[in-house]
Order: sequence, then C-alpha cells, then structure tokens
Amino acid sequence: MATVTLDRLGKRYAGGGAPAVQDVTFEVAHGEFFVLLGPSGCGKSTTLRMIAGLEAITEGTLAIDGKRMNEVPARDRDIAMVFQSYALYPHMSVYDNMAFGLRRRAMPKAEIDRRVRVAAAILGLEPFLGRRPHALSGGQRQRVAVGRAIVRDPKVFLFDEPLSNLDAALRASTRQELIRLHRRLGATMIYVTHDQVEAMTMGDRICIMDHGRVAQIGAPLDVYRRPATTFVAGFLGSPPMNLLPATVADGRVRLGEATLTLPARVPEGPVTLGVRPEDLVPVPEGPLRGEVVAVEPLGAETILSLRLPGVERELMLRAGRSAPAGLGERIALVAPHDAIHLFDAATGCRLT
Amino acid sequence: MTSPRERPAWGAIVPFLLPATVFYLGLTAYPVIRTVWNSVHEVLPRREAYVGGAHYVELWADDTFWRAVRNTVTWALVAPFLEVSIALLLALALYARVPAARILRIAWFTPVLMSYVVVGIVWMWIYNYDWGAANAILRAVGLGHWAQPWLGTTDTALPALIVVTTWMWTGFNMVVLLAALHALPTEVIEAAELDRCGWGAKLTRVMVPLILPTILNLLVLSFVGKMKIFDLVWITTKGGPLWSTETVSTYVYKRAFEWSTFDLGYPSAIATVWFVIVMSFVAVLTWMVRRQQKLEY
Amino acid sequence: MWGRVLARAAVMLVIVLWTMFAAGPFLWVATISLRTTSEFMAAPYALPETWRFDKFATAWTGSGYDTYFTNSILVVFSAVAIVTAVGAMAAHALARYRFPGNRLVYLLIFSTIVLPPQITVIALFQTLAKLGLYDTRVGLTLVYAAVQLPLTVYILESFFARIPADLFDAARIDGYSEWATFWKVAFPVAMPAIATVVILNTILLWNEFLYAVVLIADDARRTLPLGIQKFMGDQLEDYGMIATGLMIAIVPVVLIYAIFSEKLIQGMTAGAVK
Amino acid sequence: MTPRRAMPGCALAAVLAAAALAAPAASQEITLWSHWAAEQPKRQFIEEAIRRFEAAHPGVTVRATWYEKNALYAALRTALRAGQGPDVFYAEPDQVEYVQNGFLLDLSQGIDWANVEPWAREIWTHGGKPYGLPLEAWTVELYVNTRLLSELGWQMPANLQFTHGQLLEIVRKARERNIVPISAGVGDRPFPGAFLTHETLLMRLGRVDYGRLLKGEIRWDDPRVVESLRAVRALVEARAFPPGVATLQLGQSHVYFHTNPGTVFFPMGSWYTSRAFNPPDQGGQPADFPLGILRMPAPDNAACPTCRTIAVGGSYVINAASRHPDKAKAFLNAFTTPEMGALWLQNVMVQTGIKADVGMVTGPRAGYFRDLAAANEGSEYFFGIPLQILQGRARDTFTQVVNTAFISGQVTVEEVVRQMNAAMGAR
Repeated sequence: MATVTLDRLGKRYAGGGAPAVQDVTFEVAHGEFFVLLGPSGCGKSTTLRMIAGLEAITEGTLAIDGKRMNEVPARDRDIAMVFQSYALYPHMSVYDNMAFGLRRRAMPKAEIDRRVRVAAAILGLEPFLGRRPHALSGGQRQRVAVGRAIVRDPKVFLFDEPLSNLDAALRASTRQELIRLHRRLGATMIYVTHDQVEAMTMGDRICIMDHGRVAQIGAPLDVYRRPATTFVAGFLGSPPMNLLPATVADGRVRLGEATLTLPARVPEGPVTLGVRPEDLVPVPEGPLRGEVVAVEPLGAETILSLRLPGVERELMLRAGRSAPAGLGERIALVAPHDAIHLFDAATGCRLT
Repeated sequence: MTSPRERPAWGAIVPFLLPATVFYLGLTAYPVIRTVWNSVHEVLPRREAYVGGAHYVELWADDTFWRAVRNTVTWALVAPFLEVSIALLLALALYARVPAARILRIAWFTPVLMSYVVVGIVWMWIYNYDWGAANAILRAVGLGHWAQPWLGTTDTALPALIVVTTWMWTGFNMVVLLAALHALPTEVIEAAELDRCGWGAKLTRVMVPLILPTILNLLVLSFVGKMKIFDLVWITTKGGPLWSTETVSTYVYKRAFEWSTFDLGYPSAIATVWFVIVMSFVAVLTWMVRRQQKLEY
Repeated sequence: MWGRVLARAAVMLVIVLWTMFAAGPFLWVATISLRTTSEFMAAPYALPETWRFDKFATAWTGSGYDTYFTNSILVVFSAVAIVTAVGAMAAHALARYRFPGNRLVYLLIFSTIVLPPQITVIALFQTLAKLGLYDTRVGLTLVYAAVQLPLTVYILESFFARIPADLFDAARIDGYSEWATFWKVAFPVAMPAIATVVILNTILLWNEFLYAVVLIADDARRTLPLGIQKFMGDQLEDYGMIATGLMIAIVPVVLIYAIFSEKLIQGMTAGAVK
Repeated sequence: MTPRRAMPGCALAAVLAAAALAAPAASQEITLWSHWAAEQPKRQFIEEAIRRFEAAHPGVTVRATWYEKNALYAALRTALRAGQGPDVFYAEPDQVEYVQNGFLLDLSQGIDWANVEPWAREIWTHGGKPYGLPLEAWTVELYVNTRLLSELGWQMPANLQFTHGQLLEIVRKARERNIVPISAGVGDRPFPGAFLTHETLLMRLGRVDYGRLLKGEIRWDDPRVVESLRAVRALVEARAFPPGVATLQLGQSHVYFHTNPGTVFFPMGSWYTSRAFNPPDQGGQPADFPLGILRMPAPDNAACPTCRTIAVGGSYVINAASRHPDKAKAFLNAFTTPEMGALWLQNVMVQTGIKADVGMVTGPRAGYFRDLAAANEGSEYFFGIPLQILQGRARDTFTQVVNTAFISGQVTVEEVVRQMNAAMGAR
C-alpha cells in the first residue's frame, strides 16, 4: 500500500504536436480507490501507463511513497496492472498466468502456489486453474486478469478500463466484486474508465480529464453537484446537464424570452447556464415555458425535450412515470435556486 | 488496443536484429555486391584482373544469352496465364459445391510440394518417345502420328516444359483463388443473384473483378518464379536441343561451372544484367498491381 | 433443366480430368517403384504383380540413399532451426519496436524474396570456398538459413504485428526483460505461425537443388535431390530402381503434407493472399 | 542478458559439432573420385588395383567414390575451383583447362612412363610435362547386329567397311521392315551423336585437313565438308536414327541397340563392352547376341578410307592441392605394369594406354577382342574426338548442333555450316 503522487506530469511524443498529457497533478492516498474518468483520447490511459512505467514520462515527476519513480523500470515499481484486453498469455494455463509474474521474482515454489490458490479462492477461480484462457468466459478471463494482479501483492493496483469488454449485466456485478475486493485488500487502486457509472459508484475520488488536462478532482457526488467546468457538467449525468447560452444583465439571467433570478453575483455579459434535467419542476406559472418536441417514456421516468422560444438548444426534462405534457403541448417549468449553475461563456469555467 | 510505440529501445532492438542482419549482410547482400564486382573482372582460380565493361560488351553480342533471355521471358509470360486461368476454372468448379472438394483441393496441391528434380525425372519419362505416357495416350486414341520426342525437338521442348510447370503450379494457384472466392462477402453474390444475373454474368461482372487483386498477385508471383527457373531445365534438357530451352539460370550455371573456362566474371555479368532485368520487371509489375488495386477500392 | 445437368456434367468432367492429370504421374511412379525394370519395360502401365517392397531396402543401402537422407535431414533441420530463431527475432523486432529505418530494413529483407538466385550463387561459392565452408554441410546449412530468411521474416512479421501490445506490457509489469518476454511470450504465442514457417521451410529446403549442386561436391555430403540426380545419367535405364529412389524422396514430403496439409497450404499461400 | 541468448547459437554449435564428427580422418587416406559408377568391369578392375596397392602399401588406404560422369564433372569443377577435391580423380584429355589453371600435378617424376604407350602419354603432355595416366584408350567402331543384317539380305563386307551408299540402302530396307536402323543417344552426352559425322569428315578430308578443320584453319563451307555433311544428312532424312534420339541417353541407347527394340547398327566407342558385357538385367546385351564390328562407312571420294579416330578416355590425374602427392603417385604408378595392362584388357575389353600384349586376353570374351583387332587392322589413327580439341563456344556449338540437332533432323546442312563457321570464328 502506498501513496502515489503526480506533480505536473506530462507526456509529449517525439513526433511533435500537442502534448498528450500535461500538468497532471494529484495525490492518491493510502488505500484510496482513485478513478481517472474521461472520454477516449483524453489522456487518462496515457497517465495510467506513465504511472505503470509503460510510457516514458517527459515532464513532471511521479513518486510512489515519496520516492521519485520517473526513471525506475516498470518491473521495479511494485505495481500491478489489469488491462482492458486482460492481456492473458494465451499459451499458459490460468495457474501459470497468475504465477508467471512471481516466477520472475525467484519466489519459492510453495509460496507461489499458496498465493495463486489464495487469489483463486478470493475470485472463485479454483475450478479453472488448469484451463487455457480461450476456454474461459469473458467474466472469468477478467477475474484471471485481476487474480494475476492480486498474487503480486503490489503497492498499487492499476486498472485500465477492465470492465469495458463485458456485457452490461456482468459489468454491474463485476463492479460490485471489485468494490468488495478493494475493501478486502484495502489497497491503493487507480482505475481508468470512460464509464461515469463506474466512476461514480466505485471511486473514493474521481479525476475527470479533458484534452490531456485535469478538469476536476473530487468525491463523486461533489463533482456531480458542483461541476467545475461545462465539460464536467456535460460529461457526468445521463441525460447530461442542460447547457444553454444565456446573458446576465441587471442582476438577472436572460434565457431566450425567459428571465431567471441570479443564484449568485456574477459579472454581466454572456454566460452558459446549466441546469440538470432532474432539477426542473413543472409548475403552471414557471418562468421557463416551451413546447414539448419529443417524449421518451423509459418506464421509471420520462424524458421530455422542450423548445424554448429564443433558445437554439432544446431543454431536457426528467419527469416521473407519467409525462406532465404530451407532444406539441406547452409546459412551464421552474428550477430551484441552488440548481442553477452559471459558467463563463468563453472558458467554460464555473462562475458561481 | 495498441499503444503508440516507445522511442527506440536500442538495447532490445539490436540483439534481436543482429543475427538476421549478419545473415543478410554476409550471405545475401555481400554476395550480390561481390557478383557485381566479379562482373567487371576476369575471375580465374589463380588470377583476378580488372576488365572493365568487356564482359558486358561480349554479353551484348552473345546470341546464346539473348536466346536464354527470350526463352525465360516467354516462359515467364506464358506460364502465369496458363496456370492462373486453369486454376480459376478449377477453383470455380470446386466453388460450385462438388462432392469431396476438400480432398480434391489437397490432392491438386500436391505437385507443387515435389522437388523439381523428382518432377523433372518423372516428366522425362512421361515425354519418353517410346513408352512415355504422353505418346502412349496419343497412340491409344489413334493420334500416333502426333507422337514426338517432346523434349527432343526445338519446337516442342519449351512448350513441353511449360506444361510441366503448369502441372506443378496450377493446384497452388487454385487453392489461393478458392480461398479468395470463399472470402468474398456472400451478400455481394446474393445481391447479384437477386439481380437475376446469370452464372456467366455473375462470374465476369461480380466475382472475377472482386478477386482481381489476388489474380494479379498470383500472376506476379508465378512470373517471378519462372524468371528464376533452373532445376527443371537442368534435370531434363540442360538447355537443349539447340538452346531451345536454355534459360538465364542454366546459362549462368553453365558458364560458371560447366564450361571449361573457369572464369566467374562473365557469368557474374550475366547474373548482374539479369538481376537488373528481373528487379525492374518486379518493380513495374508491383507498381501496376498497386495502381490496379487503388482503382478497385 | 437439361442445361443444368449438362453444366454439372461438364464441371465433373473437368474435375475428373484434372485429378487424373495431377495425380497420375505420382501413381505411375509409385507402381514403377514396386516393379523391376524388366517388368516395367514389358508393360509400362501395369500394376505390380508382386509388390517388391524390398527394393526400398536395396535403394536405401545399395544406392547410398541412407547417406543422402541423413544429410538432408541434418542440413534441412539445422537450417530450419536457425532460420526460425533468427527470423522470429528479427520479425519480432520489426513488428514490435518503432525505430528509424524499421520499414527500410523490412523492405530490404522482403525484396530479397524475388531476388534471382543466380545473383548470389557464384559469390556464395567464392565466399564459402574462402572460408573453408565449401563442400561442407555447415556451409550449405548457413546458406539455406540465409535463403529462407526473407520469407520467414515476411510471414512471421505479419503475425507478430497482430499480437496485442498489452501482452508485452503485461510481461513488462510482470518483471520480464525484453529478451525473456520474446522467448516466453511472443515466441510461444506465435506458435501457429512458427509451425507454418517451419513446415514450409522444411519442404522448400528438402527440395532445394541449385545451391546444393554448386556448394556440395563430395558424394558423402550430398542431399537427396543431388543423390537422385547423380543416378539419373548412366543408370537411367534402371527405371525401376530410380522410381524407388524417387519415392524415397517423395514419401517424407507427402507424409508431412498429409499431417499438416492445412498449415502447409496456409504457409505456401501466405505470400499470395493479401 | 540472460542465458536464453544462447538459443540460436546452440543450434549453430550443434551443426558444427555434427559436421566435425562426420569429417573424415585424413592421415593416410587417398581419396579417389571416379566415373564408371555403372560400368562394372572397369569398377572391378580399379577395385582390384586398389586391393593390390593397399596390400603393397600397408597403412595407406584408398577411398574410392563412384560417380555418374556428369555428376562427377560438376562436382570436380566446383571442388577444384574451391581449392579442394580428392587426391586422385578421373579425367579425360579434353580437360586441358585443368592443366591451364594449375589444378593438376606434374607427373614427370614417379611414374614408370616406359610402360605407357608414347602416343597416349603425348595426349596428356602439356609444355613438355605429362599430367595424366591414360588408362583407357578407345576407337570409334560401328557395332552391328549380324542376325538383323542378314535378315535384311546383307552380309558383313570382307573389308569390314560399307560405303555410305550401301549404308543408305540398308537403312531404307530396315525402315521398310519397321526396324530402326541405327541406335544413338545424345540426351546426356555431348559426343555420341557426332561419331558418324566426324568419322565421315575425317575420311573425306584426310588426317591433316581434318585437323585443320578442327583448328579453324579450314572453313565449314569447304565443299568437301559440305559433301560429307550431305552424306550424313541423307541418312538422317532416311530416318536412320531413333525418333527419340535427342532425348535418348547413352545408357538407354545401348539397350536400344541390343534389346529394346533392337537396331541394326550402333556407332559407339570401343568401350561399348563396359556396358554391354554387364549382366543382361543390368543393361547388358543378351547372352547370345550376334555382335559384329565394322569400320565406319566410307564416303565417296574419301581421301583416307582407312582413317579413324583413337582417343584416350578415362585417365587418372592427381590434384595439385593433394596433401599426399607421393602416395597418390605411388597409387597411379601401380597401374603401369604389363600385368595391370593385361588385367585391364581381360576385364574391360577396351584398349588401354598401358603397354600390354593383346594376345594375353583369354577366356570367353577373347573372340570379341579378335574382332576388334580385325576391324582396326591397317587403320591410320587420328588422335582425339572433336570435343577434346574444341574449346568454349565452338565446343558448345558443336555439341548442340552436330551432336544433337543434326542427327535428330532439326537443322539443315546449311545451318550447320553457318553455325559452325560463326562459332569457330567467335573463338
């Protein structure tokens, strides 16, 4: 178990162009489950690979337990990694796959055997130890990949989208298993994903990345409730936060023809107004009035799309089981004060 | 999911590439250079002397060399078309779901696995005037007056050898074409069927154009193979009669190791010229195939 | 309807004729190999009345086929072992690492596949003579390894390039050096392709003639194709015995083919299908 | 790095070790590469000579390897070029290039030349030094199946020589009876197809002018040459030769003559016996075969109808790179006794360059040898066949044109003349 510290970490490829990762700074605490979240190409995997030692670090420092690791080869960093593709050795049995990393370390045979069996017991892999990976199901392979990391008893576990090759149902249950595993091992884990549900449910903290930079770091609900940028706001939540162009003037916000009171003092001028679909409440005299242009009944809830006069983008509304209005009808909405987020129209940064 | 590769890890690359590099430089690149060097020298067992372009001048006027070039190029142009067109016919026959296609595919492929030495002897027997199978069949069907010493007359020797290479290589081409046919998306063929295309139209308008890149590759491959041919000729005719089956390879070998001159310079000049010819043919053909494929996709 | 039947019949006819054409020569040689020359001369196309399998023993010991066979095994197997190791290492380096000149090296090696052998054979003869490797099995082995190197690298490179990079990353994190990773991960994972090139190279070298005839002189070091050729001049009238010799050369190839036909076809056709 | 590095190295080491194990123990072993793999009598003679030599020289062994001629020549050319090869090997006197390139040991000393025919030594002499031991000598003969001949209504002529005109008549008669008149096979040899042609040229031109023709001093469009070629061409046009002559091989042409299908004539070197006297199941002639020996047919206006070619054939030479030159010489010298000469005649039934008394030949084959002597009586000899005199392109052209294409009817007389003139000029 260990802390992992990144200080202004950056990656620039020899070919030139924009850096793949820049200025990434955070510290993962002892035993923390830390999630790197972002769309593909945001630099999260590169960051993880730099921590693993699979990519050379071109800028900044990486430290594990306070020791600089930039020049230390992967094998000496005492980390273990679970790959998206699982990277199981197809020519080895499950047992050998797990033991492979230990053999290199000149560990006594008996100890290797003990560790493999313990890990297999934790993951329920005992019946499959003699099988080759191609004879396993996707979920079983995924567990072997985890088992290969567990036997090593490393300081840090790294996960690179380990669930994305599983089908939806399996993904949910495996998520739970991983959470239990983290509790059981109490190990430091860094987990890369593009799936916000995984990030929200698993992470002690999440770090959202965008274009190679950190957009926001925080506890999942904090990030959800107070997104630091329009990017974070738009990335988290399903459907995501409504982000609409508005103008602040005279202590009010003008959104098309509607006018809302300011939740806080902000400078006058164009802004982006954000409001989560579930925070909009239909009331007969609400300030936001529009025409329903789409109705998506999902059973437990209904998603409505509204067109507000003078606003280009449609507004999404999350309602209960029954739709408050039908297609083509007009509806009026209100949003509570503290549910209105204002962002700088140019930079996307939070104003409130 | 492949990651962008690391900057060169020379410490790992060098040991991996070194043995191959040594083999390549020592036993391929150096001999090529040495041959070119030879070609401007007289290379006798106990004497080597610079002769400049003398060998090349002699080569220019060497009828046997040009005869050999003509024979080889003829072979290299005729054989690929025979092999590939017959192979296409056979592949289509097997594609049409005949029984035992798998076994036939394996059986037809067999000749290509045999040594040219073995093949050469077998076919010398087949072409034997008195009891060879070729004449025996002709006599059996009442065409005895067509019986020939097939490898013994200037008119028939080269065609007879071309038949042998066709026999050897058609099965190979067939297997490749069959694989290409099976790899065709079934929707395309089904679409053609829905369009009420006849079998012939389906073939010429849909299937053949789709496997055209494979066909071109096979033609080039066969062409290159024939440009190298040596063993078969050496075993059967040694280039005779009257140089009618002389190939560049047999002539190089004759001049280097069979003629009583012992000079390795002149044959090296032949080899060098031939090397340039073959490589330029290959370059042009590759370019044509590439261009063709660009048109296709 | 009749048109369909006719077409079907035409297809079958083509198939039957070609099968006879393709297989006939071998079957003929097989029958001759079990008959004496006088039996053969009396009726060239008859089946053996008595199956003279003892002729194989005679050819084996009496005509030196034991020597030729041993030489072929020694040279071909050593060359294949070397070219597989050397070629796999090079293919792995070319497939896995990006470095300046990578594609140039690949192209150089690849273009050697079409190199006419005449361009090297004379100089190889000179070189081996100078090194004292002329007329030795070691010399022929090394040349064979070099000759098959391009094709080996070509086939293996495309396979190695398809091994997911994650596998190597995993081995790195598991603590293995690049060298160990190659032998313990890449090489075993590439086994299907390795097997293909091994079988392919074995067959091609088993049949090789030109380099052998130039680089080997002594009868005691001749490989099978040279051995067969040796007997075809003055003893060509002994067709029965020569056919037996031919069968000795053919049978191992056919056996390998019978066992590994799919792999072999795959290897032979690898260069042609894109 | 790790010991794994050694993998490919190991494979190489294994090869080297295997080769080292197989390397022959050198010390007192003389290696001999020889033609005659299929010629039992000659092989038996040499093997007998080896036995005697080994008995007389304890501690020295001779390891003989028997080759088919083309394979032997191919192996020798590369081996000698590489500075290797056996101590003693088979050569024929046409291989002057061996001498020119310094591959052969000078045999002036250490050989008992007094027991060698002077003309045979002369053929092997270059720059005053002899380089080869001429074991085999041979003449060009016209073998005949006397039974077939009489069935065609002809008798053996008293002087043992038909004229070209007579031969042509016999050929036509044979063809009418569906018998192939003359056997020949040039599929694997550069000379047997030319026997009839060059003997005709020799008789028509005489020894001196024939020699000048082969030296390029007389052109091939000389009327006498053209006339001779037309005489042979007349036979070709009368379908004198087997239809498969161009691909028939030397060994096959023997069988073609005496057994399958059987022809009237067979122009061949007098070493005919080395194959024909093998047991029938090894390609030899049938036990009761009615063999006769004739001189080659005489052309009209022959300058020298008694002229014929004698050639030195199989000889042994010593490799200049040999590590045991003295032992090798001792081995060769063991052949130069009248006893060995007689043994050769007795076994092989072919003339020899070793001095020997023909009268010593006894046994069941003695009659054959008397016939051979009768056919040779009064002959004026020309030394060497054209192949032993021509070099380079002239030799290649002679082989392709005169040996093969001419007698298989694929070139006209005019074409032969044109090609030969060009090739002789190109030399």
